[in-house]
Amino acid sequence: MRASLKRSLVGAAFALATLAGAVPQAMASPDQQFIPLATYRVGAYASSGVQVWAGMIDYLRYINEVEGGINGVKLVWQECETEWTAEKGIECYERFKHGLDGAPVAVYQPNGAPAAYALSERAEVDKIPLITLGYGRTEATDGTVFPYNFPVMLTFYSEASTLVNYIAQREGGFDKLKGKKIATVYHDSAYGRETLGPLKLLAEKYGFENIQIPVADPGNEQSAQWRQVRQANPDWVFLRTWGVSTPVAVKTAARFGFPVDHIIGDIWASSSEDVLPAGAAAKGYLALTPYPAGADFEIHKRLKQYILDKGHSDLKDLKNFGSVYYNSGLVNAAVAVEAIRTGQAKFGKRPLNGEEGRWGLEHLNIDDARLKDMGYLGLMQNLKLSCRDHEGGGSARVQQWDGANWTLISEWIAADRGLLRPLIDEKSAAFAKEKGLTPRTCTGDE
Amino acid sequence: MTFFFETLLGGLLAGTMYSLVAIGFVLIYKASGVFNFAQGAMLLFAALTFVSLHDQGVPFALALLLTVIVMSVGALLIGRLVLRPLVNRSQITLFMATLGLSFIIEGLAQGLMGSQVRALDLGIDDVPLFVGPLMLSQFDLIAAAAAVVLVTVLALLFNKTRIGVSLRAVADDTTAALSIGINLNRIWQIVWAVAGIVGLVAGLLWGARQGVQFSLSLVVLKALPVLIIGGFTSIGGAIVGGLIVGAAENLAEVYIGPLIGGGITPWFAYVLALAFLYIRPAGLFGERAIERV
Amino acid sequence: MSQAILQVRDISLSFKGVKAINALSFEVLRGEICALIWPNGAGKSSLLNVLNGVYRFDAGEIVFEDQHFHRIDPLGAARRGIGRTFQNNALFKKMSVLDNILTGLSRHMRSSFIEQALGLPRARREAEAFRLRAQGILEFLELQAHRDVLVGNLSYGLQKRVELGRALIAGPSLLLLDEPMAGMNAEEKQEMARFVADVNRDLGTTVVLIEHDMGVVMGLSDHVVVLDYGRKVGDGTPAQVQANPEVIAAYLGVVH
Amino acid sequence: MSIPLAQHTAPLLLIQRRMPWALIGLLALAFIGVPLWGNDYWLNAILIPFLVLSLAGLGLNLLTGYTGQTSVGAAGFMAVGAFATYGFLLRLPELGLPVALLGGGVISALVGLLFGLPSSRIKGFYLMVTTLAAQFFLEWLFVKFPWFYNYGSSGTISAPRLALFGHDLNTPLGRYLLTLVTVLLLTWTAINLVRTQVGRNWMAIRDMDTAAAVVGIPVVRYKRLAFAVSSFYLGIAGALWAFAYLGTASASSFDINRSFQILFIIIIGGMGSIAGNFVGAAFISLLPIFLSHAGQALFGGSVDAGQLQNLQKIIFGVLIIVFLIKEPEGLIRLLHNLRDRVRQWPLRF
Repeated sequence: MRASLKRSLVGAAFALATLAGAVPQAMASPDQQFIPLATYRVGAYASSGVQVWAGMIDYLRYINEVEGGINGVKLVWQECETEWTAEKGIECYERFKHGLDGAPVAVYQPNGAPAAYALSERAEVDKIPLITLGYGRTEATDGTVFPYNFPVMLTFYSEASTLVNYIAQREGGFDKLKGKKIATVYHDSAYGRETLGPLKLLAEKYGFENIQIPVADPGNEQSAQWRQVRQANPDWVFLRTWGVSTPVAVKTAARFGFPVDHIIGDIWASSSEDVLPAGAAAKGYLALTPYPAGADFEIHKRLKQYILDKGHSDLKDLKNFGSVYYNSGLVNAAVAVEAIRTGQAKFGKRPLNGEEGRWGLEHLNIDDARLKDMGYLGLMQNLKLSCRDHEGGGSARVQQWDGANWTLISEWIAADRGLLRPLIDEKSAAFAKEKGLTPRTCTGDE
Repeated sequence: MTFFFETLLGGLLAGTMYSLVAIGFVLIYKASGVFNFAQGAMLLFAALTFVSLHDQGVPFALALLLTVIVMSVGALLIGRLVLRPLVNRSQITLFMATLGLSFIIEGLAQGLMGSQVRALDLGIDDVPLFVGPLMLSQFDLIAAAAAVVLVTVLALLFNKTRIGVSLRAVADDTTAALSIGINLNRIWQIVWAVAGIVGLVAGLLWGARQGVQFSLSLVVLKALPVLIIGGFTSIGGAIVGGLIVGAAENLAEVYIGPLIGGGITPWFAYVLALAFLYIRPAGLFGERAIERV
Repeated sequence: MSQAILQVRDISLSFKGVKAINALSFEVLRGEICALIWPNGAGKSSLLNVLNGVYRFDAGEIVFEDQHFHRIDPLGAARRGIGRTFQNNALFKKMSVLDNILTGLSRHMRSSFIEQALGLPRARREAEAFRLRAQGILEFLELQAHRDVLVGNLSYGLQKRVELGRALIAGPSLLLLDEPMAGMNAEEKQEMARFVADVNRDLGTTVVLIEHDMGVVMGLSDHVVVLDYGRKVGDGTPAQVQANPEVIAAYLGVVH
Repeated sequence: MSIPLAQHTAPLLLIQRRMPWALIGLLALAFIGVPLWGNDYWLNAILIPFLVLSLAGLGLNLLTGYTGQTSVGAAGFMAVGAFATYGFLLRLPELGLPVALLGGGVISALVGLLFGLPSSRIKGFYLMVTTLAAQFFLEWLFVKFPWFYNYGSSGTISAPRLALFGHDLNTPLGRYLLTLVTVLLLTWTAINLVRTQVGRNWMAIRDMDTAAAVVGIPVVRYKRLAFAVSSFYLGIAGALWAFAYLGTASASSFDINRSFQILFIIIIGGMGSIAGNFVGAAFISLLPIFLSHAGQALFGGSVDAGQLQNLQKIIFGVLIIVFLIKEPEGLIRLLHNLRDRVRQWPLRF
């Protein structure tokens, strides 16, 4: 038995030895563009991750196999497990940042809030742009202070605004919001607290009553919270939970007799995994999302024809084709690809480095025409980034759960970003001050 | 006032869900002096096994039976590979071993049965139920009933059967039990199996509420304060402790929470437990050992 | 100061209703070796545990160095100079002989933990002084050879001696020995008896010990107190006690 | 009365002083080798976290391995250190980095002392649960009150410019050296502590606290001291974890899993051993990286990374149990045996 110990010891030593020389086997070459995939396939969020990566990988395959790469530049990718933690995220980043066998990194997607925060300053030093879609620093919208952070499409601030705008739509105009009660049940964490500020502001502007009820992590017992909801008796509930706390919330809401079709889940509470465990109680549940579920967008037809039917899909379980998370993977991949494409327009049809990737992102402009070519119309919103604005978009669609599937019940609902921008500038200015940074000035062609 | 009583009752009922988890601990601690941190993992494993079988189309009863068998085999292995080699080691050592054990079980559970969220429908609809002005949860009532049944069964097992008798003997005085020829390993394996089954019951009820997934193993953290308050060695204590924690949590969240920003449930139970410790260092029902020098 | 270093007055102690000690009184004179013999009854060590505060007695009082106590705690007892060994060695198993003995000096420690952490002069000087003192004890008890051995690996007899050293190094004025010769062969017993005698003579330490081996007791001690079922039945010089009929009665049928 | 002094008062030494070549070699490697050959990956992703985890292990080991008080709240105290240091650097920048670090440690020590108070009445599991209470309460505290993270929207604190006497430490190498020096200093003091009376008193309490009281050790005071010192170390480790390693941190960087990770470091490395913490930390931080590299190398990413992680989890669990059963003194004991064997092999023939 001692021997087995000795063995494990030898194993560790062997680990040390091999570590230096352990070059992952993946044929990449300097004429290719490296797309690092920081993934999480285990841990609390694994169930969603597995589909996201499938979506990304399928789209990258599609670009390579059908479109012959981006303007002929083939993509090469490799996975690194982050377990959704900061430290593993850093390890992966450090492993990947210099590219793979000469294939450079143009954009990096940390895929996970902790890693995103941990990397935001390293990335600046290494001149590698970070794309955080639907998470990450909201204040990084201000590209003058955060030149290498891109919280594209929908920050939590914009999400809050879209929610209010949608409710106004349902109630029949902003004037109707006055005197209404909107309760936010949020996961008591950095993520959950992000919307406190904007909702306060919006409540003042539109005169609705803003009720905030925190749910402590992990949130598998919420009777206290929903008893409070029942007591306050709001008109709408904005559900900003995640992971297990979402199904528990939906079930508990039903138990306290709150109408589920007046609960609006946020982007991390908008997948089938979030509602399935709640069973019948979730029927009629609403959710905001920048990447709606559905398998009959144009891109899905193409993917089905060229990837799935050829058996090249990364999906283990094909019934997840078109799920929210799969589609989020598609959208994430598309943003990266389009950024590189834009960059190539300036720097030439070759693999780009981080600096060039950032230029591409800041000049990204995806309009309906482009979406149509990509086959993303309806699945992805218009996205126009600039030096000052690293979010772009700022819209979401609302989908409703019918017990088995999501059905889209709204068009793109735009956030009132002008209203919230001062809040963001305030935060970014504070950050700049704390760090002693001088924001760059945007000349229009960085 | 109705609201207060409603909160109180709701809390008490929610508390029984904690008790269910805590009972598993008490069983094992009584019999083998092991503070089994892996209880949460066992709970997850049991629920996952059941759901996986059920999803394969195995009928409910059969799936239940198969899961029970799986858990018993698991208990057998644990007894052989972990407990026997560690016999008469310090309690802390055993506790740490169960930490390792929980890693193994979680790894196995996710490796074998995947990490996606599984829905589990026991056919209990979780709708409001009005008793006069008070609104209660049908689900909680059933959970409470389950707890009661479970405890009665266990009580019978302990007091009426031979195993139960020898089990109590072991709990009271291990050496004496050995001297009258009780097979310790067998007792342990039985107890761990029973604990596994208790875990299954708890896992099913919790799973029905939140879906069967990794975070199911976290309910173990809810059970610790219950144990402190009730004492590690008393099933009755586990029940009472659960009720106290459930009620206190709910009242605190509703009445104290708003004053200090809410979301206080994860630590409030522990602080409550601390308060109890100061008053009764061995819990409400736990016996205290006199130190011999 | 009075002749008696220790006076026990009407001490009673009971566990869960069972009387272990019943209104017991006796005196120990400064500088003597006093043996407590205890043929029958539970909790032989209870009395010592009462004397140095491990157990709290129910009634009576203890007078030590002319101070009256109705309650003592182990730490306080140690600080006042009551040393103690245990029946079944209470050594620190995972520590070396030297370290075990050094722990006895804690109550003489003057340097703060910061000084020790940073290895400041005062701490180093103190450590050196402690080491010399320990060395003295090691030589006195002929333990140098085993200095760096983990006590867990020592023979029972040696462990007893280490425990004696640990109590001794603090320079106690009163030393309580709980069956110092239990489980030893004749030769080891003689050795231990010699050490106890030396301690008493060279260091002038008053010794109270519990022992069964009458031979040893009678040879070693100046004063014997006999208890039966927690009650005193004899008190006096070895000779007086041996002549005491009550004592003989208590010992009838008791094989030793 | 007087205790006889040693007749021949020859200066005697506790430990046979042999030139510790291995140690010297290691230090040379750490101070010269690494700066010369270490690349960003090694510094940022492996060496810095390894050093910080070793320090954290050291902190917990003083409490659990030396004093025998099991704690599963280690990460909570790391959080205190991190947020306190951040507070000092932010609000009293004139203090400078070293003082701020020290301050963070001291604050953490005070908090540790506070949660150590019950140790006077409570033992074993019951005490362990109080450390759990600390863990959850502190986590909640640092999420709930924005003052701690300067009202940032995301509840994360990020490292202010790390500078020492004007030297910018924001390069990987700078952060590495900062960590290395801090860890070495604290390790040195820890060695002093455990080798002197304080350490002996702690170990005495661990081995048998009733006897400890009887020989005149103020048990309660030393238990609390252990909590404070341990938290001091953990606090500084936390600050380094946040600023020298992650560069940013939030309460969730110090969750219960971190506490368990540190507990495992001391179990695997060796309870009641200083060097053990380094061995344990090396093992626990290298094994996963090795496994994922091996996975990549062997299957070129074709294997499901998830299964690899589950496998890793199982391996950890098994190792912990195997160590507890076969080598309660951990890897360090194995290394010692190995070394002794090497020392004597020439004699074998």
